[in-house]
Amino acid sequence: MIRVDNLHRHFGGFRAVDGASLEIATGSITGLVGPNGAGKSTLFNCIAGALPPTSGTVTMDGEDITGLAPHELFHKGLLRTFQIAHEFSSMTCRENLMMVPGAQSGETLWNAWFRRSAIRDQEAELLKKANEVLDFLTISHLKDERAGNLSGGQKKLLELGRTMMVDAKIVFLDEVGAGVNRTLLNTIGDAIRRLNEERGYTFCVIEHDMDFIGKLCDPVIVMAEGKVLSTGTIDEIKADERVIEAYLGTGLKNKETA
Amino acid sequence: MSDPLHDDRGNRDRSITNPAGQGSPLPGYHGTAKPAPGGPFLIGDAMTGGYGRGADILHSCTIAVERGEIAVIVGPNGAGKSTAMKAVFGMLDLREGAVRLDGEDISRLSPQDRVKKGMGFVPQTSNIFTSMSVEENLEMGAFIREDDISGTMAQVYDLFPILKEKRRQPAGELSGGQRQQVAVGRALMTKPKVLMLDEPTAGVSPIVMDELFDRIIEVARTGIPILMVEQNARQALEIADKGYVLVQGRNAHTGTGKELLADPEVRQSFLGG
Amino acid sequence: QSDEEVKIGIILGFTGPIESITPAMGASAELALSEINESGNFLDGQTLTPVQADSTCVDSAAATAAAERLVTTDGIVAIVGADCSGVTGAILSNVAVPNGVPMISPSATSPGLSNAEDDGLFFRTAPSDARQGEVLAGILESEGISSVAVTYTNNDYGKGLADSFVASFEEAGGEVTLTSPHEDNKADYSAEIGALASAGGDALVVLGYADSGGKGMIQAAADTGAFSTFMLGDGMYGQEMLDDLSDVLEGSFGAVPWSQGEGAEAFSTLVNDTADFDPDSSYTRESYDAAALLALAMQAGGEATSEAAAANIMTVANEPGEKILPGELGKGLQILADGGEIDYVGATGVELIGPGEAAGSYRYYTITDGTFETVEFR
Amino acid sequence: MSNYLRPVAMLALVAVLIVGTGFVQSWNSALLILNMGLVSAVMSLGVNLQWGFAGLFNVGVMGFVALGGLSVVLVSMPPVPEAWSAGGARIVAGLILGVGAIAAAIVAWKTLSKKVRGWAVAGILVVGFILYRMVLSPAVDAVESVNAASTGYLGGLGLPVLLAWPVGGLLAAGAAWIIGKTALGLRSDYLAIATLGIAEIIIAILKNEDWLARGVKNVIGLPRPVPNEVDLQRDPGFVESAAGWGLDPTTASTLYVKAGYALLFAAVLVVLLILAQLALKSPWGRMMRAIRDNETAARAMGKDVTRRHLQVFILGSALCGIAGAMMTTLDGQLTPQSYQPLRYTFLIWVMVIVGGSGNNYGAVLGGFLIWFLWVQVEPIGQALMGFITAGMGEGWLKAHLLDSVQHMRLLTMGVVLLLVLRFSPRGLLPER
Amino acid sequence: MDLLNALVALTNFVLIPAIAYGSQLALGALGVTLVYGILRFSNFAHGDTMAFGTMVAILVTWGLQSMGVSLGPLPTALLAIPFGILGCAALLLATDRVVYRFYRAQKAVPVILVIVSMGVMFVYNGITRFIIGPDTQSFADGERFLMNARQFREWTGLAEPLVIRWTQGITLVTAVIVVIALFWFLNRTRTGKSMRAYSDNEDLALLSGIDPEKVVRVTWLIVAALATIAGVLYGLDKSFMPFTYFQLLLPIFAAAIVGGLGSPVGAIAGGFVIAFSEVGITYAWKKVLTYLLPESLAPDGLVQLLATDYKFAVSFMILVVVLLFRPTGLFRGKSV
Ligand SMILES: Nc1ncnc2c1ncn2[C@@H]1O[C@H](COP(=O)(O)OP(=O)(O)OP(=O)(O)O)[C@@H](O)[C@H]1O
Ligand SMILES: Nc1ncnc2c1ncn2[C@@H]1O[C@H](COP(=O)(O)OP(=O)(O)OP(=O)(O)O)[C@@H](O)[C@H]1O
Ligand SMILES: CC(C)C[C@H](N)C(=O)O
Ligand SMILES: [Mg+2]
Ligand SMILES: [Mg+2]
Repeated sequence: MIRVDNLHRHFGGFRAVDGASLEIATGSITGLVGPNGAGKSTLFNCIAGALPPTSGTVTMDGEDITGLAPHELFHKGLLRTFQIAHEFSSMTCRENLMMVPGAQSGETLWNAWFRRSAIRDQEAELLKKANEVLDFLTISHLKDERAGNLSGGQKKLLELGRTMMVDAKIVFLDEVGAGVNRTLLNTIGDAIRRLNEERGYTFCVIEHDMDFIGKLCDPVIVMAEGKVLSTGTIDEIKADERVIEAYLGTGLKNKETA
Repeated sequence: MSDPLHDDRGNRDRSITNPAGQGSPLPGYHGTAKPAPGGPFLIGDAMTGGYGRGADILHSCTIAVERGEIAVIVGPNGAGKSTAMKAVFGMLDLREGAVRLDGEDISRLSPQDRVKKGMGFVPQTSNIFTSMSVEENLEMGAFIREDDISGTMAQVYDLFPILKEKRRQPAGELSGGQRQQVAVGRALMTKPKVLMLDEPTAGVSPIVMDELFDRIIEVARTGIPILMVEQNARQALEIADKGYVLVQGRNAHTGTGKELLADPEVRQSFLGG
Repeated sequence: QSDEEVKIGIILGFTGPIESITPAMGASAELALSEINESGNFLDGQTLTPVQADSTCVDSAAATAAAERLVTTDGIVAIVGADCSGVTGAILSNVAVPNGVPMISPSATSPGLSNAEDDGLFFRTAPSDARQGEVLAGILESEGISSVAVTYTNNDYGKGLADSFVASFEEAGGEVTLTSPHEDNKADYSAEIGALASAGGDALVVLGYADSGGKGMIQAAADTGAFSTFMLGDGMYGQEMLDDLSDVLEGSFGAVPWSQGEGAEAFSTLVNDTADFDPDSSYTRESYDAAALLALAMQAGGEATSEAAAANIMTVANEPGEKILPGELGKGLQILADGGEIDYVGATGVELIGPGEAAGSYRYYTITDGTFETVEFR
Repeated sequence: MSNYLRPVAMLALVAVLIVGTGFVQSWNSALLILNMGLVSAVMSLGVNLQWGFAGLFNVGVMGFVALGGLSVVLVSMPPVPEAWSAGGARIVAGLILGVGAIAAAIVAWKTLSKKVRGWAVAGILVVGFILYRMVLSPAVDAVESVNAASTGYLGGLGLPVLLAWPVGGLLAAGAAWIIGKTALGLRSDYLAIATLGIAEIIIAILKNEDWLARGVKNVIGLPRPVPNEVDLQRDPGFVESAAGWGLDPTTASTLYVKAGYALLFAAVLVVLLILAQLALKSPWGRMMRAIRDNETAARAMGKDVTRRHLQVFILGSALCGIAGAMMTTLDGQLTPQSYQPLRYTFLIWVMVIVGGSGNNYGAVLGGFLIWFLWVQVEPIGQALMGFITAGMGEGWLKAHLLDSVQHMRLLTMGVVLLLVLRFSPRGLLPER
Repeated sequence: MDLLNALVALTNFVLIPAIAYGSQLALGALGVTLVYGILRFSNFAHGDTMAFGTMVAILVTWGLQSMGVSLGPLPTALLAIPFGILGCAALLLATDRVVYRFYRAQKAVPVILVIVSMGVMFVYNGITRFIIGPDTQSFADGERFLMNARQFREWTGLAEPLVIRWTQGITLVTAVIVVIALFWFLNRTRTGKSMRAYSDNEDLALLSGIDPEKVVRVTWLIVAALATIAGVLYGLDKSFMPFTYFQLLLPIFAAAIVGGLGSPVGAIAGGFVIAFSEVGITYAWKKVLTYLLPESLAPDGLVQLLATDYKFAVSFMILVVVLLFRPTGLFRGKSV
């Protein structure tokens, strides 16, 4: 699905991403882990078009998508969420969802002025869809709440919901779990799995919580200092000395024995 | 955030509007401390209150920590953990309840004065001066101290050796884990009588997390009581002498770390099974 | 229908870049009106009431608004003014012409006004700058200066005057190294002076306003030592100059519309014993005449209306008829009342030519030990 | 519903104020206020579009208004054949050359490799500039010397003046497009200060390019869409009906003319207002709000933020242009010197903020209300001062107080703005 | 000889004016940048703040002059500056108390504050005109020239004059002193550091025991000082008129932004960049070149990049260009 070749992204002299190459198989839920500052988010930003890569290529289904703008990628079915939730705070949850689908005829002024009726039907459909999604995420009771007033975890759910308003091919999730209560995190995990199974979304997930990664992801890619350190199943990773030494540390083992 | 003064709508032009580091609304506390002997070293007693004129977020919630102990607060998102910490630190209006430190009622003190009373606080987010060097960050920690601070700084440096290397670097260029260490160091510089940490390990890789926990235990061993919020509840409760579970601003469960870990209901609904 | 009051608008730049000379101009116009009222001969005892308004000299929008107010709200029948050419043109086309109100400007000198669309409503007692340009050029010749730099206030008075001056100076074989405008009300003119200085020239011709940019330019030139000799246009004539810049201007020279002879003397004496402003301040004579002409014209028309005024100004101003000097307005009115004819001479020896503007003569002065010293009249 | 009641009440208040002026002072001044109020309303509608909808901080209103004014001259004044023959063609050529040079530079920048392009572009621009000056300057001199006193410019197209309004919009839109292309793209954009400056530049050009619109020599006596007062006064039929109303011909004619303008302006305002409302209440409006809330997210959700910003920036500026054209038509003259940022930029902003940014009705309300104050503060202040100083004996202080009345204006405007921001920070008619 | 003449001409008409103007802009820009960095909004009222401070200084100067006080060759106004600063500070602190503080306590988003500052701008505008009127005021006295044209010509025998005014000398000296003092204060003193800390992160500053209100007060004091000094120097060197001070806002902002808003070094650099480009681009190089080049090549045109009519526009062309290539200004400011 997605293939990254020898990607570089430098900030001044600093090499945030330094020749990373990796593949994300269609239909998989790929985990991306690594120490702080490994360059995971930066890599995401480069793939999702938020940052132009310094060098290297990104291809999607064999088509070169390097350096395309986010909105172009969106229309190709590549969606992403943010490490810090980016909701539209002054709009209601429902509006947050309804604004997502692209190519709404109502978004051109001409139609907005002179073709009201056509828009009305379209709006009705969007509304229906939005309600479905809210149900799916078990937050339909919040549909008219301003998104700004949601709690951390609910915002993350809403972000996930936005990706469901259109038929995405692949979705990138950046630290869905950070600061999210574990129980809620499990709910999100289930949502992800269902999307993956029922709608055939491909996922790529950044997360520091190894239990979460372990339950959800296969394969798991480990990044360090801007390079891909190793790739494999969760158990292979946990066994990998370099990974332990760079990222997991010995604490994890102790805990499991404890 | 529905009121106009706060939603940042239509504010693209960062060249004329600079929200960087803008603080949060504060209550206008200007009172003085009253003696109130007895009780634990630090206690937020039956606190009820919320932000500004907004609805109450805490409902008679109690949090306490004794000398040399580590107390941990866990709970779902939006439960009010951070809020509780802020309440103890005088950063939101208490409608009821009191905060007592070392036999004094400090409920009416302004945050600055609480710092002077020896409270150290590391917030959940934006807890360092990104534009200032590591060393300046530490100096700022010691802002209220008139005496010579070099000794304390030395201690902080052998507690967090990495900081010594990067002391001249702007703190903003450090990675997530290192930032947290700077933040804790900054708090320690005040020679606090009690240390409060809000999710020190959020978004921090496992290895750094373990590192941090070890350090925290060390600090506690030096006799400084520690009150902290954690989402990595399991790990936290393992090192906790006392644990609080908050739900919607109320104390749901209280007990020693071990007890809570053992409690199936708690595991089920807060520690993710 | 006696003891009815007839309103005359007096629109001058009481604030703005010529505020130091306008009070005298206003007073002078009112002097004429009060003289007439005292005579009691005006249309069997009607009285003329002056209504003042501020033209700001430069802000056409404000000026039009003021004029609009006088016409629609106060119901004036004629206008004395405005002072500066820009606002005058604006008032003419936006207020005077639409409402058919005649106006006589004492000081608007831009050549453009000569052939403005005016339905025969616009007159002026000041000569056009087309003439002033020639005069200034002539003065340079007699000063023996053949190469100058020119700066003018960036409005249509300055531009118009500069154009006509440059034309006739180059005609006469002189060299203009650079003609550059300056904005009024700026704090700093060093850049403008820098350009002029590097263009060079034996003297700097300043066609601006005494209380504003013109003064600033001279100051800046003196500060940088760029020029030491200046020639001043009509807008620069004023006590202001001597007070603040006498040492700098020592030996400089210029021209200002002026007139000598019995009319001027009569005016001076009249002012000295009935009023308290300086009769020699610029455009005071022209203002007196403007007001007087309006009254006389209405008298000749036999009614206090705009039409009457507009129709008769030329006839009362020019031959044939009995000569009328300042102070003799009462007499003039009487003659007209009796159906006689008059030729108003007034303070400036009024002779309205072509489209109703003064032929006018100029006073060529030099500045020696802190005073304006007449060299000759041209 | 109260949120319908409020606007109605507010607008009613304005109506009362204006009619009141009619009774107390004169109907002429009342109509004058109404007309400028309508124009101001259109301007603040434009600014509201940019600020309220999209959060673009445009402090260059004055520039667009001036462009609108320019369009009136270019469209409605009769052409000056002598000038055209003197150098018209050459000027056009020069301008084309200039544009060409810039275009070439941009192309070069886009195509060439990093190393050379800097020099290449610089080169192109320098050469282009020199050529441009070589072609243009003589032509300009030629044109400006054609009967400088009364024309000295190319004149206009001699078309009906009403045409100038849409054209003014287009002119402003064009300028907005250029500005947007350069300034909107910036990472953390400096729109505010950039626009502030560009407005000044536009004015500077108007003042100094005499061949265009006589610069500071002003273009006066612009054609009017309504009959001329004198003609009315001469028309016996009109005089009669005026008498029927018990009005003297002069007053009647002036009122008639102003009323004519008022109708025209009102028509324009209503149309624009409806369009703006429709847009706001459509998915387009929703998208705009989303972008305003969080650009990054909007981008990630497939919205082309840059394009949308450009779009709304152009629309808003176009409105300012139209308003500018209307105003110049009303004045009947183009006088570059009278364009002051305090009056044409900051005052409009006061209107938007006081009215309630993000709410079209609010903007309109602000337009009327603030303009009314702006006009009436002076007499009110006079009265006030008269009252205060009544007690005082003659003297320096009294005189000073009396003649510093006109400065009360700025003061009052400031105080009003501050009070509104303090007690209803979202303006008199809040967005939601 | 010609070379010398060329140099002198250049110095006289470009360097000296630009340096003086530059220092004045720099001082102004410092004020803007401080408010932006520490109070987090662009203060549109700054130009009029300068006007007010200067006005107070002028009134005091007149008072002193009438009492016959004088500094010999130096302008009496220098004595009045402290009073000007006091007056200005009083006004600013009062404003802060009545207006800004409310929004600060509410943690209003900065853009609200920007618009508020517009309101304040209107009010100051009115007050100043109300007290001293809209007209030009001259208050410079003492010696005018440090060296005047005649002296210089006699002294060097060069054709070109070189004139240095006292005010220009004073401007430069004062500017340098003030800037050094400011930097020392911000980077070395405890209060200075606490200001930087506050500007970085308010809440955290609070947690370190820094008193926000004190920081704010100090900031306004410094701003008042900077504004007044800049204003008085400008007024001495050029002339005082409320409206021109309002107009100064534009080049000042240009300077602050070109340098990078929030960065003091940037403010100074920006000030000089703007000043030099304004003067240099509109200067007619004919004279200089005629001296430098042999007769044959001597230019007949003025060799002027841009007519002085567009002087005003230059600062913005510079601004836009700089921003296109360096969006956060020369010294990356806080603006991201
Ligand atoms: N805009 C930027 N300017 C300069 N350096 C940056 C920038 N963004 C990221 N970096 C640096 O690049 C490195 C990688 O950042 P990134 O956010 O990708 O790390 P990460 O893997 O997401 O870490 P975390 O798990 O904490 O999110 C970090 O050292 C960071 O300091
Ligand atoms: N500044 C604020 N103003 C108003 N309400 C707030 C503010 N900060 C938090 N809240 C609300 O207070 C409640 C508790 O917030 P708090 O940050 O204490 O939760 P938490 O327990 O810390 O959650 P998390 O684990 O995500 O940090 C939430 O509903 C939140 O919406
Ligand atoms: C009063 C005069 C200086 C007016 C000047 N002659 C002008 O036409 O503008
Ligand atoms: Mg990350
Ligand atoms: Mg929290």
